[in-house]
Amino acid sequence: MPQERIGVYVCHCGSNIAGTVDVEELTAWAGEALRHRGVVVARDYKFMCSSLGQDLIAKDIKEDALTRVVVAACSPHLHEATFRKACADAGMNPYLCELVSIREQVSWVHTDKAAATAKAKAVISGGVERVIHHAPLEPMSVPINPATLVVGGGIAGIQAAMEIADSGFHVYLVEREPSIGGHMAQFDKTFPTLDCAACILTPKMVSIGSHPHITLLTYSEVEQVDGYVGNFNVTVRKKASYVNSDLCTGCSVCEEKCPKSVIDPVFEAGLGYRKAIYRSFPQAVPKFPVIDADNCIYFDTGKCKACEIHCEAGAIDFEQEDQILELNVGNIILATGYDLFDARRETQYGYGRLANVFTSLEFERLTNAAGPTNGNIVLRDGETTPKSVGIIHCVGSRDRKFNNYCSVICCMQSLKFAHLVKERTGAEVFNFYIDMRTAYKEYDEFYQRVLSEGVHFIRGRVAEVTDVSNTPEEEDKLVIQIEDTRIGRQRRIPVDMVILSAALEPRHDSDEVAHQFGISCSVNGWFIEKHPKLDPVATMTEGIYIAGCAQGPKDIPSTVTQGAAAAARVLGRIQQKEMALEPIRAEVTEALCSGCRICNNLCPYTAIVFDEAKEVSVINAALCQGCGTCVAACPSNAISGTQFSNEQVMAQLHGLLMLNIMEPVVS
Amino acid sequence: MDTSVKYVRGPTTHDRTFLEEVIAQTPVDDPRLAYCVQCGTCGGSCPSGADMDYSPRELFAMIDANMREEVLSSNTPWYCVSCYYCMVRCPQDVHITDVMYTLKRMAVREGFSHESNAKDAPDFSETFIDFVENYGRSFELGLATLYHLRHHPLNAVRMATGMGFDLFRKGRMNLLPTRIENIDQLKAILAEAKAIGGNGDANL
Amino acid sequence: MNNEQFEPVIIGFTCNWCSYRAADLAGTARVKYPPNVRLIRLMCSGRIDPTFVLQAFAGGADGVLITGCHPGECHYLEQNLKALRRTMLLQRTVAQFGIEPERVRLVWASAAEGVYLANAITEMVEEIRALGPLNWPQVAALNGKSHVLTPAIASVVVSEELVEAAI
Amino acid sequence: MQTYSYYPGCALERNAAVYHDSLMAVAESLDLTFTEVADWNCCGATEYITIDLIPAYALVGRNLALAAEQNCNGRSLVAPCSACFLNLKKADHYLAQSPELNRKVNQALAAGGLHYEPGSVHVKHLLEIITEDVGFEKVARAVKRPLFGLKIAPYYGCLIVRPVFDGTFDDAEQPTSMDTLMRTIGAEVVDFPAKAQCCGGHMTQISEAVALHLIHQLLKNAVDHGADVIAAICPMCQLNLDAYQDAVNKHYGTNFHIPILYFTQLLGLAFGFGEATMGIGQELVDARPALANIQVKPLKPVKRKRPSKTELPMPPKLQEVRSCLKNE
Amino acid sequence: MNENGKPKFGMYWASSCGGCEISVLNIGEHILTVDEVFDVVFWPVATDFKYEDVRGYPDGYIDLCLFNGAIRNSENEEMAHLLRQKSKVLVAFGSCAYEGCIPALANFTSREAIFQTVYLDSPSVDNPGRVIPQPVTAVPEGQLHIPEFYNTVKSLDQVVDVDYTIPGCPPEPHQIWAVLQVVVAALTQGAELPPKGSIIGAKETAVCDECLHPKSEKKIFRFYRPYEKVPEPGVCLLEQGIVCMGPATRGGCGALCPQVGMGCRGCYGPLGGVADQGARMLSAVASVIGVGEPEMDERMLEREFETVMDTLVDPAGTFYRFSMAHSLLKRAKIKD
Repeated sequence: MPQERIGVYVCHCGSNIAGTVDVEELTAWAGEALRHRGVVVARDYKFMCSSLGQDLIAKDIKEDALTRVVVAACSPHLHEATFRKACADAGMNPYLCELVSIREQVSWVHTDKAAATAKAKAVISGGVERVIHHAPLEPMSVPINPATLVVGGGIAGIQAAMEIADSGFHVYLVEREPSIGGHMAQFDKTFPTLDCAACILTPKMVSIGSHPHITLLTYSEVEQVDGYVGNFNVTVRKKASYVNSDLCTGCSVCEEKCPKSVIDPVFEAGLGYRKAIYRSFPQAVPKFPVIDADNCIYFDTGKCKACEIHCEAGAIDFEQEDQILELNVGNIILATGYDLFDARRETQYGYGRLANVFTSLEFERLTNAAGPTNGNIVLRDGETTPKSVGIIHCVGSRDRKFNNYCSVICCMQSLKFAHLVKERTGAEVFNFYIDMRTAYKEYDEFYQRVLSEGVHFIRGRVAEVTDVSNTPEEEDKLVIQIEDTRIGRQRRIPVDMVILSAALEPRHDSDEVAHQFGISCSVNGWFIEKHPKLDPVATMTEGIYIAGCAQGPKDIPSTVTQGAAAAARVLGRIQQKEMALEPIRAEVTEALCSGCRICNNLCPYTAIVFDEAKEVSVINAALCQGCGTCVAACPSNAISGTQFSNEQVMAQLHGLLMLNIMEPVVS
Repeated sequence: MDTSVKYVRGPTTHDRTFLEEVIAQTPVDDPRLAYCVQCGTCGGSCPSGADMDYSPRELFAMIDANMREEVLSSNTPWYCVSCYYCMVRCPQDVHITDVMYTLKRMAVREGFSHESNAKDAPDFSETFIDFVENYGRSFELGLATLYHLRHHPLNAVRMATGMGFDLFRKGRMNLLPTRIENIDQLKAILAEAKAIGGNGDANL
Repeated sequence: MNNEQFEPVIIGFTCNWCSYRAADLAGTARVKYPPNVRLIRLMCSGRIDPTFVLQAFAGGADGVLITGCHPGECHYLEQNLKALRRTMLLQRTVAQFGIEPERVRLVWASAAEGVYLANAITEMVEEIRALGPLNWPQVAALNGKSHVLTPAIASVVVSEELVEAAI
Repeated sequence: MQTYSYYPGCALERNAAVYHDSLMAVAESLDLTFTEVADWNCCGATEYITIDLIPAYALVGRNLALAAEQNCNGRSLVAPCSACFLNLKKADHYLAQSPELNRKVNQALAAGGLHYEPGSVHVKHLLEIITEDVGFEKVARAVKRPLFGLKIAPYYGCLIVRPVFDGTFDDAEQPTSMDTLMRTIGAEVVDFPAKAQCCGGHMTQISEAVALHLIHQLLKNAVDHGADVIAAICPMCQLNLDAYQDAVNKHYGTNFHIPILYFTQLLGLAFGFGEATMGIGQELVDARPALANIQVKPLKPVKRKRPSKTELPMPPKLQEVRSCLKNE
Repeated sequence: MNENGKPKFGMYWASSCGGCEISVLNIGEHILTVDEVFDVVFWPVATDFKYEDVRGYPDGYIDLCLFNGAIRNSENEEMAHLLRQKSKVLVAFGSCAYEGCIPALANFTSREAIFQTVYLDSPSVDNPGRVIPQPVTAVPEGQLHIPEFYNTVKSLDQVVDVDYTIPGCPPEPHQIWAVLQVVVAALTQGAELPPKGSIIGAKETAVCDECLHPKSEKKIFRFYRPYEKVPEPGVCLLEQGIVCMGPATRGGCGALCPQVGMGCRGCYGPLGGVADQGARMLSAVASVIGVGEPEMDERMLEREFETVMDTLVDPAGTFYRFSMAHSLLKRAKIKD
């Protein structure tokens, strides 16, 4: 094999690398010590990723007839694409370029300059050995199906769906509940401007329902996702609603006539009732009700049918069954939202035991004019207006026992509650907070406003809410016991009502959903974005985007922003019409395959099939995801993995260790 | 201490040696004291918090500020009733009760334990362990009598005639302590333990 | 051998989706760990071939760290379990070669666990440091030509020159 | 028949002898065998740890080592006193967590020819064994004379529910296991929100005012909710609430006369043992007038007042949904 | 010395059992052809030539030399160098010369331990003077020399340059004959020899290719040693949990062992491009262990795997039965 002509390029990354690694020495060493391995050029430059740095490489490729390029800079996850493109532009196959990390894995994690430089040498040596065994590859090109799936019909999903559909591309919007609207539809007022949530949300919901480019699939759940970017196959289960939507007029007579009333744990947050046939709320989109078979008298006893009897349109269909729909889409946006922390788990706050302890979501319903009390702020008896109200921040947030993150919205939400209580009842209001976090446009101004309204702010985390009374004035009250950290004293503050600003948590099934769509969850359970700062709506999986609280707690403006951002990313993909896929695949060399079938059940994508006629195993390149498990398992070396071949890894290993003999690790 | 200084002299260095010492002398590798966010859950939860001169939260801030003398002469650790409310509620999982034990041991060792208004508490503990070390079992009557005779002679009389007498009458008090059989083994273990611990505590 | 602290060389295999990103994250967060580990990126821990591990030892590494996504979180669904099985069987096998199984360590680290991975690396470096050098090229070169047997069973004496020649 | 190693603790030797006697009787009715750890020593209560660390853990370590040594077939160790229970459990837990502490404590134990491997003894409280290992069904079968009509305030105190080490068997703030147990033997269980609050512990000796405040709060809360009897599970709690009731009355001008019985005494009565056998009468506040409230038939259930039209629903109790919650 | 003009043939027996020599004779009447075509100039097992004779040959005198046996002692090594010097084509013949074979299992232990067992501890030994072989012994008459026993067994190619390799323990007679025909054709008709370094007398695919048992997807729930199970006829042995090295072993033998219900032991060595036969097989076998689900708790997973792996006794000895000397690690590390 004729020796390759290799160029080695060492990036200073300003002082990010050069501060810890002796880049000049490194470069000189690469040029000298690795010359016998084919290194003909070794250069260092302040910022290799800059256009000047890239030009340097391009020039050498052309003038020095380089056949391989090794760039020692940051993580391949950051700039592999940049340098591959630079090489491609200079006429070299991009896969003959190898980016090795001496920033994330050397300069940023080590302090000793000599040791870091020695390690950087090993890393470059590994890269040089590896790149010798690289082969030119051509990316696979896949067409992008212009249709998009949006999962979740809250404000994030609504925004994303609207943006895409308005651009003329089709959207399937899948929602688990009978109506879209999400948590926002449950709120009364939104901070800091106090606009009415329904007034700004309902028009959007209506346009979703009537949009020619949107197929709205409510009361539906995604069951299975196959395929890859550009060509996903999604199986959706549309649950039986027992109401024929072609006939139903949405008159709601069935709801009035239904004799079975049950607590509504979802939309009314358990604070109100709905019927066994119901719409989540009067402005629901779509307008058709669903029958909750678990609570329906007819499904239980075989008698009743009140809804059917009173339905003039004849839309009730007790025989309806779940429908399985197959959708083909090119991209997917996950906007599955959040669950509210179960405040019963913080036993010391008494939720679930003490009647007049409410969660934030319950309180939203309490203040909502369309809620169970028509917007009257009253105690659990439904009648008494509280004279004093305590609002507790950080319930289930910033607490290692539950969620160690800040839920972002609770401070502002609690301020909103304080304002509403004050405005509507005139009660004494106490806010108990660890830190007041009002960082966003107009937020601190709102805090100032609430301060001016005479609300008490006590800095401290509430120790307990108790009905154990010590004094006559505590009798029949809820006593909030706290260290008022401003004075370093314990205080016991009797109130009539307590509101718990409960944490935002990942959906209880976020792990399963992530797994289903092939993305990852953080330790806390939020979907992980591709880059926390620079790519907050994409994921590690091509074609899957995330928006809203599914990615982390956030307020409405940020949620809408993300919905729109995800839509923009998808629209960009659709406009490309096709996209290139990394050619990282496994292949069987049939002449070497003995048909032992060790590999056959190792592939989770069933890309490996056995050709009975030839008695060899065959890999379907379209299904293969390139993990390399079969390559490692093939006992006869009949499976090779492009870009991660045995030769490449063994050579890199050799390169990494070669230096050992030359220079020991410096402590 | 210079009592004329009315304000707490702000820590002039960022030295956290006291904090590190407290952490090192508390069992389990990290009692998480450095993670305190001053939320006050501990102070609010404390059943005897109203009578403490500093709340546990304040004490932790003082430890961080290297206010060794003030911390060790505080009554706060001695008023800890070991109810563990603070520990189960602490959002940062600080091992508060264990830290209180550590502060008590440091106070005893460094001679601060009689500075606070809980000055009898260490003696009660010491009387208690005297019996344990010599008999292997604790001994209520002896403990009560000895402790009260030493510190509250009047109480001793009240004990003997009042509730103590009632308990005795009901057969709920022994006249003599029980001694375990292998007291020598226990003594050997405790002697070795003390030797390992050095001057009271070993760094953990 | 000088009497400086022994600095082991550890080869780390990382999964492209989790542990390599965890290593990136450790870098981004400037978490420090000893420079003794050199990482190789694979697409998945399921790509780990015991051959790589043995080659690392044969090439002079003192330890091999294999990292992947946590069970149930594999980017390729369950290929990390194959890595676990191979590693466990490999540990049993290398033990028969007189190599401490601790020299092959499997660590699960998600993309979010930069600090955790850095700690695992630090811990492993210390553990291997305590185990001492493996020095396989020298072990493999021991073919007995170099030393004279005494009537009692001779202990193995290795001449420096011979070892160097062998390497 | 289940067998446990048994660590009585100093209090059960005398002051709380009735606890020992009654629990032994109850154990027999429930097919439990308790084998006392031979030559156990004091656990150090909360005192030794305030003076010296390694000896305090070595003191508990000796008990664990003895239990492990004598516990040939891996039985659990039962401690009826909450303080003993916690000291044993905590020592085992911390020794496992801190290799340094473990090394030092075992070095000390070696001086007495002993060794303890953390994790080898599984420490359980008596209440845990009866509610979890035995189970309410078996308890119900052993009932011969249900305590119908007797209004009990189940008092848990601190150390059985706090601190929370992995696998604490009941809620740290509002435990319910003893409530269910008392209902199982036919008693009425009154609402007792203070059920896990502190009895003051040794504060009676250090600052009586603090202790009396806490005892008063507990007695008042139980009496306010109509309890006839407070059921205790710890000798210290029993002693404080019983022996200092007089002092509370004097200090606060109250007139509490609420007897404090060990829960095993109440179980024993329901299992058909006589009052004398159960040591009734050894408490300072006489329980016999309260016990006279026991009826032959269950009380008529108090009709829950019809919810008014306007009343808003309550969330379901946590226990009912516990199984479907994350991290439970 | 080229008296009869016939090409010169040599064969040597280093550290091995002699099976290779028998296998050559097992080519049957073709042995007459060998005699006809070649002039045998060195073959200690069959003809009476001395080392001194070989030393006397000019370099490259022997046209074809089959070297069987591993390098166990200094005599083996000396002869390897000598025959390399005197031969045009040197063939590593059989598994011992190729990859160490059974003798190289000694690399799991040390010379000291071997001597201890053989000369001192073995129950049948009567060695009151505790004498252990010494390469040099001083006697009144001078010094006596015997070959030095090495600590590590090596393959032929680890001491000298080897032209071809014929694998097998022993190489199958039909393969030997096939190779000889190629050589004869090259020598007599000027046909081309395979490229240097080739493995000849074997196939490019694994034993499974020749094995007649039908194969399906594999999931192993426990392993069986040969005596633990009567194999079900007509079913792939590995699928039955019987460790069969077939998938990781070069074919050419005709899959003799699996066909009679005995798992392939791997004597034909690794396939092309495989650096370490044992590691390959280990990887393959571990991959198809059937227990464990991703949802399981990690401890639980490990326990499940361990239960299965406990039934795979002596993995190193199983996977490296023939290839120890040629493996990546070459030998075991012996603790002082």
